[in-house]
Formats: sequence, structure tokens, C-alpha cells
Amino acid sequence: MEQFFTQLTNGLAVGGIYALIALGYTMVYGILKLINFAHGDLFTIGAYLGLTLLASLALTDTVGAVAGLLVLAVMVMGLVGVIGILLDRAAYKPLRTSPRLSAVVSALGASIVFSNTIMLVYGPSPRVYPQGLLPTHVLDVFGLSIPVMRLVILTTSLVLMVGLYIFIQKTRTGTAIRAAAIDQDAARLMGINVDRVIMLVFFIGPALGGAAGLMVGLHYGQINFTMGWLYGLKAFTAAILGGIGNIPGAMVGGLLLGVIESMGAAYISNAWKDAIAFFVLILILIVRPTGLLGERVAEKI
Amino acid sequence: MTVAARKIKKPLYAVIAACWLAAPFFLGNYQLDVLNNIAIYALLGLSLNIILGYAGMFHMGHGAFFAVGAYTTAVINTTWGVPVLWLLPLSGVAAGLFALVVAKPIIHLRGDYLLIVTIGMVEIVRIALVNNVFGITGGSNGIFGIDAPSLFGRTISGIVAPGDYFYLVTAFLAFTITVFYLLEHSRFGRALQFLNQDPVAAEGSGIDTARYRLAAFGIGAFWAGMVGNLYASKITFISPESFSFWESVVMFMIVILGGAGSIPGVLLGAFLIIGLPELFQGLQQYRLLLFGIVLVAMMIFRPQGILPPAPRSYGVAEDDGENGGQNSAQDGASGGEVRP
Amino acid sequence: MSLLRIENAIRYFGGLMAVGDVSFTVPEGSVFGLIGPNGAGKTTVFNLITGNYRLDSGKIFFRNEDISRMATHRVVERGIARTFQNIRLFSGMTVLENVLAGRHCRMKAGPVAAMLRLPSQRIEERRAVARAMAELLFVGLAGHAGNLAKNLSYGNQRLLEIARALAADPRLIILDEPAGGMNDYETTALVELISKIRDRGITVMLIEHDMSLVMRACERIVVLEHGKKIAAGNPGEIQSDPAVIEAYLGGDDDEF
Amino acid sequence: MKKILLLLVAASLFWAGPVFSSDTIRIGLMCPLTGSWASEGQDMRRIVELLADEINEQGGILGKTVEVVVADDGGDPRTAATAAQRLVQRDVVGVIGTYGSSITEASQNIYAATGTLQIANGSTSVRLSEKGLPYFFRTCPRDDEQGRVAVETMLADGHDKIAILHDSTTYARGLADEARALIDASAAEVVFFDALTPGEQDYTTILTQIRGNNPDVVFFTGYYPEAGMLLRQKLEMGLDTPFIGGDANNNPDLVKIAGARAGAGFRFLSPPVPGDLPSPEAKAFLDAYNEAYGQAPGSIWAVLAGDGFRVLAKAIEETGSTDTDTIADYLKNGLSEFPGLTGTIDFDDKGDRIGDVYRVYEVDDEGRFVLQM
Repeated sequence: MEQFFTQLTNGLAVGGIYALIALGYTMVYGILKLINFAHGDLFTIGAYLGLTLLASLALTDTVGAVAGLLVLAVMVMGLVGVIGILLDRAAYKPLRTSPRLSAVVSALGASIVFSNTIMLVYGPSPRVYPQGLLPTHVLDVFGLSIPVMRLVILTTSLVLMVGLYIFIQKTRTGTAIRAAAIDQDAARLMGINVDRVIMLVFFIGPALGGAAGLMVGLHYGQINFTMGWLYGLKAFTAAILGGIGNIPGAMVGGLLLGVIESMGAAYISNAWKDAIAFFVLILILIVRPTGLLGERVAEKI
Repeated sequence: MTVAARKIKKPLYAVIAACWLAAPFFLGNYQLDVLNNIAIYALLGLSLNIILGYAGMFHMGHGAFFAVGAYTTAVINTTWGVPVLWLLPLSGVAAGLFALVVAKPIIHLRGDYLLIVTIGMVEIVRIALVNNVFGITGGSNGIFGIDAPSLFGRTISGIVAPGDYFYLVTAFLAFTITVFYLLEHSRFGRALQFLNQDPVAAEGSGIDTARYRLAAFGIGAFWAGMVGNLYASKITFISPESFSFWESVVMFMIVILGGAGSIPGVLLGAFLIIGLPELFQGLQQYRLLLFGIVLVAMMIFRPQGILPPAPRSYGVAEDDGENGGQNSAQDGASGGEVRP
Repeated sequence: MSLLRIENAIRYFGGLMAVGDVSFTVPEGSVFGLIGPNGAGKTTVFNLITGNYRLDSGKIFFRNEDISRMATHRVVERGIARTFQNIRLFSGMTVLENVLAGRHCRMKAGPVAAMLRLPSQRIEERRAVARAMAELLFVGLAGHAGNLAKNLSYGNQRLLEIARALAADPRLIILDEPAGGMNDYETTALVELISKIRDRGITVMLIEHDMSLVMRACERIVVLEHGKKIAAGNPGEIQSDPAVIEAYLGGDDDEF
Repeated sequence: MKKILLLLVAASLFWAGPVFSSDTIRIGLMCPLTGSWASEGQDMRRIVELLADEINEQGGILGKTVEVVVADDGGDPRTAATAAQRLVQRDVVGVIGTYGSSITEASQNIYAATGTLQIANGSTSVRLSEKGLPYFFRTCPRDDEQGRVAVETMLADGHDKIAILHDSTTYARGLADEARALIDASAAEVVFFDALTPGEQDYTTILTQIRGNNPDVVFFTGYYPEAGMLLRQKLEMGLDTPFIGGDANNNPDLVKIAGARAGAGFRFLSPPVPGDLPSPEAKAFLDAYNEAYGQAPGSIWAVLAGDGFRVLAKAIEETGSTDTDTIADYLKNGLSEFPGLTGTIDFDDKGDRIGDVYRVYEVDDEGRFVLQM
């Protein structure tokens, strides 16, 4: 039983990261119906930028650990967000009216460009975050030993997700995003600046991905130029699992995927872990063809 | 398409086909090996085109069928010594049956949901191969010592004599182009395009869309399985690394970049996606970066694909024999006249 | 003799009853009209007949065969072809190919026959093209055969849908607002086309808002309101039926 | 315009046929310059090019300049086969490389069929040299040798409940299987045998499981990035089972990833690194590498590529020939106790390196790799 709960928390921690990256996927998808395969690489860029800024600015020395990391996070999110906007301008915007899959290939091309650029700039070897910035003690919760950083990661992911959800649901801008996601033309007629909304989405999504990259770097320490592909694929899976285009769906999908992986690995086989996760995904989609929280839209005939 | 462009098309295809056929007389083994790879991926692209191009199903796991075919050949050839070319149809059947079984429950999924499920399928296949499922795939070691194909007592090694192999794979490519061209211009090919453009209207016109979706998977997989046979006997060694998810992505890019639903487009797509990284070999570690930039640029430059499908004529209103010519120029050898 | 018989058809959407206990029969060889204000459930009835929607209860018989649970493509095979209210053509394909889509269910050649180009397949293909051309000639679009469907005018797209439906050799053709978007001249031609279709022995069933067309073309009419049948009869009876007048005057429709 | 020019240059490189020239000796280097193993491949290129420059400064081999022809194998079998054809066509005397057994295997047939000498550097799978290919050599030891040393080490420490963790790659799986067979034949038992997914960040799930099985020692046969993560997360979880790693862990980045505290006490097997060899060649090489690139070489595998190059150069020099048979014969029968960068080098009839190559290293409290015996 103890093992079960430990594995559950293991799964939730990984799932929180998946969920955070999945949000970027799902937001972009919601507006443009575009699968942004370069999103995982934006996550990697976040991790590398975090490392560079951490090393060059020495923020944690001058303003203290917590404040330093917060400033760092804001800077990384801002920079990755801007890169997201530039990515959209360069690789996706010219393809708005083209067949959907053309933009997918453009995204794959962008992913190749990003990962190889990181390799050329930072070198092909893994890079390592400085250690000792974060607390490493272990909490004892009802007999379970849980490293405090796991909780911090999970909490941070949840706070960012809930923040985004409130932003989307409660603010005027959020309403504009939702309107544009439902029908761009109608939204335009209602006076919504759809181009600005798209720009905003291409800022927020990558920014969240960048935040996830920074968190992975800070917590796990090791980053490498190919990691975005794997995380991106997992996040895409999570977004689909929850119902793509649906923000709570991405959260649920991410956390659930993390738990499925962890449980599958623990109780069936580690070597088959990803196969098990995909198998469960396929089963879920057979029963619910639009994901867990995705709406089933009956087509008007 | 302008009249001038149409007029130039036929001789242009003829010139390309002639150059292709003459390649072994001018090129070294390395260049021929690259051309052989291009031909193999062109075949894979054409088989994926049935599913992704004509039927419009988002399928990014074609490598799974390729793998089933390659492993069928490898296992049977290395265990019982059955000549690899005999296994060509069997590899296709194995992959086709596999596709029918796995595609059946997922065929109703739309768009991106199908995309992730097919990705999941190819990953499950790869992981199963790595973990040596059934104990016959050699696990992560793969299978080595697969025979080269042999025809009329002559061994056609893709390693020692890429020129010989070149003509084998070219013959198969010509055959494939011909039959897929005929398929495209038939009741079956049209049905796939109808359900791609509007599934409701297709169903309302009396087309059993679910059956045709499944059939598209079956035929595409059957062909990919046969290409798996050719690949395994070319390289004589296969391991799960040859069937990673990225290989499926490569096939996907070939179809979309070239022009979904267009046979000449897919051929050009294979040439670019497989050829360009080799062309950039001199740039060493910068080569993939350049490749990525070129990929994005080409997509932006030609959003519909580089050679999107042209409308077909049926010899009724304004037939100029263009389609028949297109086919005969491409397949070079048979030159079959195609006219309804 | 009744070609189509609908018995107590019921269909809900969510909690809303779109079609509530509707029964009527369509006699063979007639032009049959289904009318009613917006949202009365007319198109839903069509979709129930063609199997696009499933009945919640009730039965539909076509030539005395129960087709209530039949898949759409099977219904087409049985001899019911249709057009769509919002035009649904294969817009990126040629006009001729669109008609060939309708011919699909009367052809046999499978993929293997096509790949091998068997003689039977070639003959079938040639006949299908000839037949498709004949249908295009019938609706007056023969000159457009090689054009892409999306380049046709709105009215011609409606005609193309009819040609596609006719190519399926239907016994019953269902036209969902065939005159939508047509000008007076085109509408007059359409009335003529409908009677020509009937003269070929094909029963016509249509939904139409253009009441003058309905009254000119139809021999029998059923009126729906809020998913219920409120009247049935010939044009004269319908025009004088108080329930119908009430329904149309009470609604915001003013076409009557 | 620039791009077009670049394309033209690239195109001319692609279509360049075999160029025969009498005053250069071409040696091929096949390595992963892109893809997941790019760090290994790029280091291989640095080392081999550095050694070639040195030789050329001293007048080349047999008075001829050495030219290193590099081909990127991308770390995948298909690209590797094409890269092999490319090198063969450039008329190289022999080929150094490559990293990864299945990548080597995909190219092996081509070199064998075209009579090209191949000296692999990071391909330890047993079967590569069991096929009886006459021109195949490797400077790295084999998995069975490594498995034997690993199991002996663990048994000598009195461990009898052993967990084995691999990563499903050809190499790691092969080593894990070798070790399992040896342990099964001994008094000890394997209490856990499974694979992690390489490239991930979070291995707590598998560590939790290992803890549940309560082994005396964990033998991890995968690569250093994952080993670093395992050690780090093991410390965080408070798991104190000792870990012992295979030779893919000999990379200074291991400690950077794990952190000195988590890394301390970790042991791994490896051929000796140049810094631990007293030979003047090793020292000279280290100095030269340091001077050229401002750091120590990363992976031992890249250094083994350097040894492959040096052995080949030596063979050409000694035999005065670029004939494959002559060189292969010399390597098998003529070469004796060649002072390599990783110890003395001799080859047996299969082309495998002879001798006790493996050493046990332990990471000390400051993160240094300390040779144990």
C-alpha cells in the first residue's frame, strides 16, 4: 500500500509537468486546430535559457533564492513566449489558410531547427543545472516520504494551471480567446482582434512550456537537446487524452498520463511502460472518441 | 494548370524517367545507395498516400506496417531459409492483416485523435520488438544475416551491387506507380477521395465509408509490408531502431511536403526528404539544421505541397491524353496506355 | 401503393423532441412535399429516412422493408438518394467525378480489379462515365463536366447534387430545399426538372420554403410543426387548412 | 544567393565521385554527428582529426598526408548504411567507427563486402566479431568480458541479491543478459531485471520498485545521463543500495548530473582513461587535446576511436601498404603490445582486443573517478 501511494505521487509529479506542457499544445490547438510539434522544443529552450540566465545573472545570489527564482521564471517565460510568437510568425502564419497538415510539417521542420540550434549553441552533451538552489529535504506525510520538491513542482504546476483557467474563464481577454476558439470569423465580427488573440495564445502556451522546462531543469538537474521531443509527444498524448482544445482536459490528461505510466511501470513492466500508456489511451479513445473531457459535437447535416 | 505547363509535363516526366534509369551508368555506389533509399521511401510514401493522401486519415504510424513486413521476412528467411523474394507477398499479407486488426477499432476516430492513436500503435510495435515479443524478433539486437534477393539465380545485393538492386527496386516502383495510378482513377480510389472531402456526402452517395477507411489501411499496410521485405533484404540487418517513430514522421512529411494525394508529388517528396540530408552531408553537424529550415521554407512556399494533385480527366470533355502520358512516362518500362 | 411508410417516428435531441410521433406514407410515382416553419423537424425526418440519424422509436419501411436501423449507404443501395440542405459536394473534385460518386453503389469493381485493370472493370468504368454524362446532360450541366465542383454557381451546385443523386438509380429521391439560393428563372426550370424526374418513374420527396414551388410541383403535402404532423393532403386542401394557416401566421415565416 | 551557393557546394560534395590521388591516404571516420549520440560522434571527430593533424605535422604516413573523411551516421542504421557506402566510394584505406552496436552492424556488411577495413570503437555486442568477418576490428572490449568483470566484482563484494537495470538499447540489453546468465550460474540471484526508458528525467518509479525488491546491489548497464539521474534521485529518496555501472558511464558529466554527493561511492567498469595510464603517448595526447579544445576528452569511447586511428596508422606505416589484407594480417599477427591511449592493444583472430581491459573505477567524494585496481 505504501508502495502504491509512493508510486501515485511519483506519477503525479511527472504528470504535472506533462500537464503544463500539454496546456500549450491544447491552447494553440483550440485556436488554430494546429498540432504544434515544435512545442516540446520550446520547453527545451526554456530549460536551456533558464540555465544561461541562472549562470550569467546570478540572481539567486543577489536577491535571495526565492525571489531570484521567481524573477528567473518570469524572464524565462517571457523569452520563451516571445520565441513562440516569432515561431508562429515565421512558420505558421503563412499557412493559416492551407491544409491543416501542411502546418504540421512546418511544425516538424521548426522542431528540427530548434533542437539542432540548441545542439549547436550549447553542445551535444547534456547540460547540468547548479545544485543546492532548491531544498532537498523529504517530508513525512502519513508514513510516506515525499521529497519537498515534488510537492513544490506539483503545486507550481497546479497554480499555473488554475491561474490560466481563471484567466480564460473570468477575464475579458480570456473570453475573447474562447470566442476565437469557437469561431474565428464570428469573433472577428464581434470586434475581437483575432490576430492579437492568436499572438497572445502563442505567448502563453510557449511561456507555460518554458516554465515547465525551467522546473525540469531546476528539479532534475540534467537537460539535453533532444528531451523536448519525448516530453512533447507525452504532452500531446496528454492533451488528446483529456480532449484536445480543452484546458481542464489537458490538466486531467497530463496528471492521468503520469499516473498511468507510473502504475503501469510499477505493476506491469518498466520496459513496457510507454506501450501500456498508449494502450490505455487507445482504449479510452475507443470508448470516448473525443477524449475524457472533449465535447462530442454532432455534425449538422 | 496552364496549357504550356501541361504540354511540358509529358516530356519532362519522360526525361526524368530516362535519367533515373540511366543513373547506374554514371553514379557510384554511394549515390546509388541514396537513390535506392529514395526509391524505398518513395514506395513507403506512395503506400501511406493511400491512407493519408487519398482517404485523408491522419496516420503517423506507417512505420508499424513497414516493421511487420520487414520482420516477417527476416524471421522466416533466417529461420527456414525461404528466399526473400518469395516472402514479398507474404510480408504484405502479414502487414495488411495486422493493419485490419488494429485499425478496425480506431477507424472511426477523427483527425488528431487518429493521429495520436497511430503514433501509439507504432510505438507499441517498436516496444514489442525491443522486448522480443514472441521470442522471435531478437529484441533490441534485431535480426542479422537476412539474404539478399535473388532472381533467376542471380543475387541482387543492395550492398555489393547497388546498381542491380537499383533496377529491382525501380521495377517495383514502376509497378507500384502503375497500379496506384490505376487505383486512383478507379471506383475505389475515387471513393477514398470522396470520403476524404466529405464523409457525410460520401455516405449519402452510397459509399460504405467505414469499410473504405479500413480497406485503405489494409492496402497501404500491405504495400508497406512488401517494402519492409525489400528494405530488410537490402540492408540484411534490421533492428527496432530502424522503425522508430521518427521513420513514420519521415513518411508523413514525404506525403504532405510532396502533395497529399498526388503520385508525382510523393515521388518528389521522397527525393527531397531523403535526398536533402545526404546532399548536406558536407555540412556535417549543421546539416539537419539546414534541412529543417528548407523544410519550413518549402512548406510556406508551397502550402498545398510542392506538386498537389491535378484534376483528373475522364476522356470526356477536354481530354488531351495527359494522364495516360503521365503514367507511361513514369513507369518507363511498361508504358501502359491508360484511358477509361 | 406506398413506396415509403413512416410509422410513429420519434427522435429527441438532448431533451428536445425534434420529431414526435410522425406517421405518413409516400405513394409511388408522386411528388411529395414536406413543409413547415423553421425548426419543425423536416430535415430531421429526412435524416431519419436516410439513416444519418437513428430513430429513438418508430419504424420506417421502404418497399415494405424495414430500413429503420439501416446504415446510410445501405439505404442508398435500396434506392433512396438525397441532396443536402447545405450543399455538400466534393468541392475539390470535378463535376463528373461528383456524379460518379452517386454511381458508386451501382458499380462493383474493387481495388484489385482496378489495379489489374480487368476488362470487366474497364467496361464498367466506361459505362459509369457515360451514365454520369447522361445525368449531367439531364440536369443541364454537361458543359461543366471537367470543371471543379467548387467553381460552379450556387444554383448549378444544387443541380449537380440532383445529378449525383439520380446517378444512384433511386426509386425515391429526397430533395432538401432544392430551390434554396436559386433565382426565379432557375426555380421555374427546377419545377420542370422535378416533373421530368417524376416522368422517369422516380418518386420525388422534397422540403421547400418556396411555397409557390411546392404548390406547383407537389401532388401531396405533409405539414409539420414542432415535430408533429399537423396536416396532410393535396395542395388545395393544405392551403385552406386552418391549422396550417395558424402555424404559418403564428410563426415568423412569411413565405406563405 | 548565399543559400544557393551553399547548396551548390553541398551538391558538388554529394556528386563528387571517387577521386584518386597518390599523395594522400584517406581514412574514413563514421560517427554520429547528429541525433541522440551527437556528443559521442562530435568528440570522436575532434580526437581523430587532432591525431591526424599531429601525424601530418610529422610528415604524414609513408610520406603521404592523411586525410580524414567524415560521414555522419546519425546514430540510425539506415543512415549508417548509406554513410558506409559514401566512405567506401571515397576510397578510404579503412574506417574508424562507429558508436552503437546496431549502427555498426548495419554498416558491417558493406565494409565486409567491399573489402574495407573497419575498426569500431563503441560497439561491444558479442556477435559483431562472431560472424567471422576478416576485416572487422574493435578497440573496445566485448560485453561478455565486461559482464564477467562486473559479476566477479559484485560477487567478490559478497552481494547475493542483485538487481539488473538496462535501457533496452542493444548494448545495455546485451550486457544485462550476459550478467544475468553469469549470476544465474552462480550462488547469487537476480531479484530484479527491467528496463528504464532512456531520455526521461524522472526515474523515481523504477527506484521505488527496486527498493521494494530490496537488492544488495544494482547493476545499471545503461548510459551516464540516466545513471546520473538515478544516483541523484536515489539520494533524494534516501535509498542507499550501492550502484555499479557499465562502461557507458565513464563520462565526467555523470558526476555533474548526479552531483558530487549523490555520485560518491558509485562504481563503474571501464577501460582505463588516458589520465590513468603512465604511458607517454597517453600523456601527450591529453596535453594536445587540452591545448586544442581547452578541456579533457569527454567519453572513453571517443578516445577508443583515437586508438583505432592510431592502430591503423601504425599498420600502414609498418607494412608500407594500404592493402586491406596486408593491414588486417598485420593487425592480427604483427601488432604486438601497441601502446594505446587506453592501454596496450593487441587483436585476436576475430579482431577483438586482447587482454584485461576492464578496470573498476569508483567515484570519490569530490566527484573524481578513481581507479580501483
